[in-house]
Amino acid sequence: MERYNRQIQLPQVGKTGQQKLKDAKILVVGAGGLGCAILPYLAASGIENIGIIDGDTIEETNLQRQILYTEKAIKQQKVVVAKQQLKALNSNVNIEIYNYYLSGKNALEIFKNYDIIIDATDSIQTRYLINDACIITNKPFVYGSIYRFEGQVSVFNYKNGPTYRCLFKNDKAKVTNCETVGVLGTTVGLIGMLQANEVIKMILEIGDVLSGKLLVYNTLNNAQNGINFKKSETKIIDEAFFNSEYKTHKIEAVCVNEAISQNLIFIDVRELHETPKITVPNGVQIPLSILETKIKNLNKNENYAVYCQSGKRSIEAIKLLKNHQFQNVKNIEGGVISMQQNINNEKSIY
Amino acid sequence: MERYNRQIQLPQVGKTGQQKLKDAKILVVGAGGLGCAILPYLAASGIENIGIIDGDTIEETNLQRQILYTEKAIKQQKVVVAKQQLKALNSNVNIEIYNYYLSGKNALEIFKNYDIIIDATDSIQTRYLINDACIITNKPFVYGSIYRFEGQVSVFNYKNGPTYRCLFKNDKAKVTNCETVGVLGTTVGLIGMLQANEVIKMILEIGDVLSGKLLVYNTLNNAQNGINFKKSETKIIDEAFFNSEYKTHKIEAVCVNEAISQNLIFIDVRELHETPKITVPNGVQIPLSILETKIKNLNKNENYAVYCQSGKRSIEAIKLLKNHQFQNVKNIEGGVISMQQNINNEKSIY
Amino acid sequence: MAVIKYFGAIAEVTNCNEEQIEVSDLKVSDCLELLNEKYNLNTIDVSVALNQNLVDRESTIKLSDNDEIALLPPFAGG
Amino acid sequence: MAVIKYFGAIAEVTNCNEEQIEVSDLKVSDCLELLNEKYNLNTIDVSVALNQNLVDRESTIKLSDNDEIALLPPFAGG
Repeated sequence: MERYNRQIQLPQVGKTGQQKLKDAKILVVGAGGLGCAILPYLAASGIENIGIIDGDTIEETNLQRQILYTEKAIKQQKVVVAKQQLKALNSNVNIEIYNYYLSGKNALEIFKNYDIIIDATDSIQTRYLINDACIITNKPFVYGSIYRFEGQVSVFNYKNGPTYRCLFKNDKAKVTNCETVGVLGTTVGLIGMLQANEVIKMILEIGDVLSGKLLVYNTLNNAQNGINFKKSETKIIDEAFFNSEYKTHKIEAVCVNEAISQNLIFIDVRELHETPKITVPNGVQIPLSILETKIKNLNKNENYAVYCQSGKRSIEAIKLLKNHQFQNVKNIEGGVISMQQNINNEKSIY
Repeated sequence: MERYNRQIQLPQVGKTGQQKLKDAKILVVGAGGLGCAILPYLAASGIENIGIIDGDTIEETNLQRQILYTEKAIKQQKVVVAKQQLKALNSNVNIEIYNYYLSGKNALEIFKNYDIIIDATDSIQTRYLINDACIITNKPFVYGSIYRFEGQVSVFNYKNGPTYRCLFKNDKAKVTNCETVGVLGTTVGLIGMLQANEVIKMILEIGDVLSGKLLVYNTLNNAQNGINFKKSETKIIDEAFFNSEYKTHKIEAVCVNEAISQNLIFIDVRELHETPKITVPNGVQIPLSILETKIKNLNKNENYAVYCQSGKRSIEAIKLLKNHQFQNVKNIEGGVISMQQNINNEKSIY
Repeated sequence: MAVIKYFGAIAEVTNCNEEQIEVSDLKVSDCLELLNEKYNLNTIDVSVALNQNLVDRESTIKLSDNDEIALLPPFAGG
Repeated sequence: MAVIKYFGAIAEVTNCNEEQIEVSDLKVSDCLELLNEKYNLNTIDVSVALNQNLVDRESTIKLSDNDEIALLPPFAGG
């Protein structure tokens, strides 16, 4: 415990508080910019049970803000490298890594093992998933998110308090969460610190937790705005809802950058004459008109992302593939039109 | 440059901004809690010229908040380890390390080589030194400081704006800057991020720099207060003042924890019967009454901290030592009485 | 006059962080309508706060001088 | 009534972050005197702000209702 003297000295911590930190079980969803800011401070503080879930690998363009990763770690799995780094900082910490993406299939099972869930993702869809899984498993959810020079922080579902759905009601909102929006490392770092601070406050049961309050920080002018909101969900979030929303075999949407980072194989189901041609890291073109005859050339166990011009024919193609027992086939919503807007420079596929 | 794509995309950065970051020369004074938060984000952003000055070595109790340091690095020089870690994050960055403490003797010479000076120290005396050296060398000075769960941030001397002396006029203020005050890593991390953000804003010439404005952040309730202040120095800070304040052979005060971390040899000049006895890592007792006869047993080139019961006899002893050409002898102000209050648990000398 | 604060992508559409508008006799919903017309914000999903408290977009609360309205889109990045 | 905000070590002496005090006819300097008497703050060096602007501790500005006074000590840690 001696290594924690500087915080144990605080009357708000003390030996009792240090024990609470030691016993706490915290899950960080996402090991990108926010995760890299939050994780070292959680580990350093003596939180001895940390889970990290992320299926991504480290790319050069991550290094501008994801400070847990070194140049040598490029191409390696984020969670693996993060664990190594954190163990070097504090060997007492048990780190459980989940080397895949959070989904409706795994969220409830994983969340059950933790006290607090931290959202360090960059996807609004995943945020609704985290929110709903937190409601069902009764866990507080520390939200942080960035738009350029601004950040939002809040704590949802804290002691049955308001949730993400009370703040942003429309879970079908068309937010450009795949669009590449630039960001500075310091902005991400600041929001990550505000999130980590909420985690520590909750564990120690000190201060005023940002429950029912959204903090918006503008790093360009240092303006901080606080917005209060009350519990006002219109939907009942229970396991039945969760299963129908996240587990049924409806067609799952994916955006082009997610598809690339998940190493999905792209299938272009447009006719051969259609333009523009799109260059993706790993793709084939099989027009919908001949897909059924060519289906034997495809591997049922591979993971695919299907696209057409606008997103309609791709849905037909996916139904066809699902009828042939393909398990993991996702739809690029909006087709080529949306891909052109959204392709992320970070992945450098041009 | 491709690694910086995610920030170059921001219209406020662009390729021009990235070039400004590349060319900027930033000095971080102190590689403790604030320094460890700030440095990785500066290096990650592509600031290719970073100086770090700190004479301290890594201790176990630092790890709770100084996230650049691993358990294996304990006992090593902070600046040396910080440089290794930052080079691993971004090998393009040139890192100049100064393996000693900032002082009146070296400040002006070092500051001349940089565009922006970051205060990441934990000493109010050093802050006046940084402030005055910044005025003379015409550099902006990014201030950050912590008291338990609160932090202050400001930018001084920016384009001839207000300085630390305009905000805190009394440079002889008796602030307990040696007293061990507890702190959480996340509080230090947050203030460090706000400082790093100011640095980036200044380099890129974007946003509103915190010049003439003190930000006070309370991490327990997320209250942010801003205080405006104007240029109002009452002293003329020029080289003559600087020399008399920081370079002349007046008796320099040191507090017990600084003395320990600077590896000074303690000389107790009280009579042998006096109590309480104080245990220090490296010390001798030579009563003032016999000091002159024993002076030949001491090494003129060593660094000493002298103490007595209340701080008066130690001054006499230092005058005597200086007359015998001892160069580096400091006074423990307030003597044993202050030492008992101030001895820092972090150094674990009991 | 009321202050309208814009955040995130909304502030990029309006090209300012805040502005004053004349609100005499306006309901919250009317005010949003006005802003939608001025900036064509319709397509973006925003939450709305009146004097730091979240309100319904359809709220018929009448605005007064010195009220503060905030338009908050969800952020996605991380 | 005015709001007095306390920061850092001062807030530990007063044991609160802020409080309301009656200020009718008080000058800034008188108000500080009053607080010094109440809490024995004399020994600590503080800077003083009135409505978010730094003022002299000896300031003779008269306080009004709803004024906000802040007592700011320098912080040392890092």
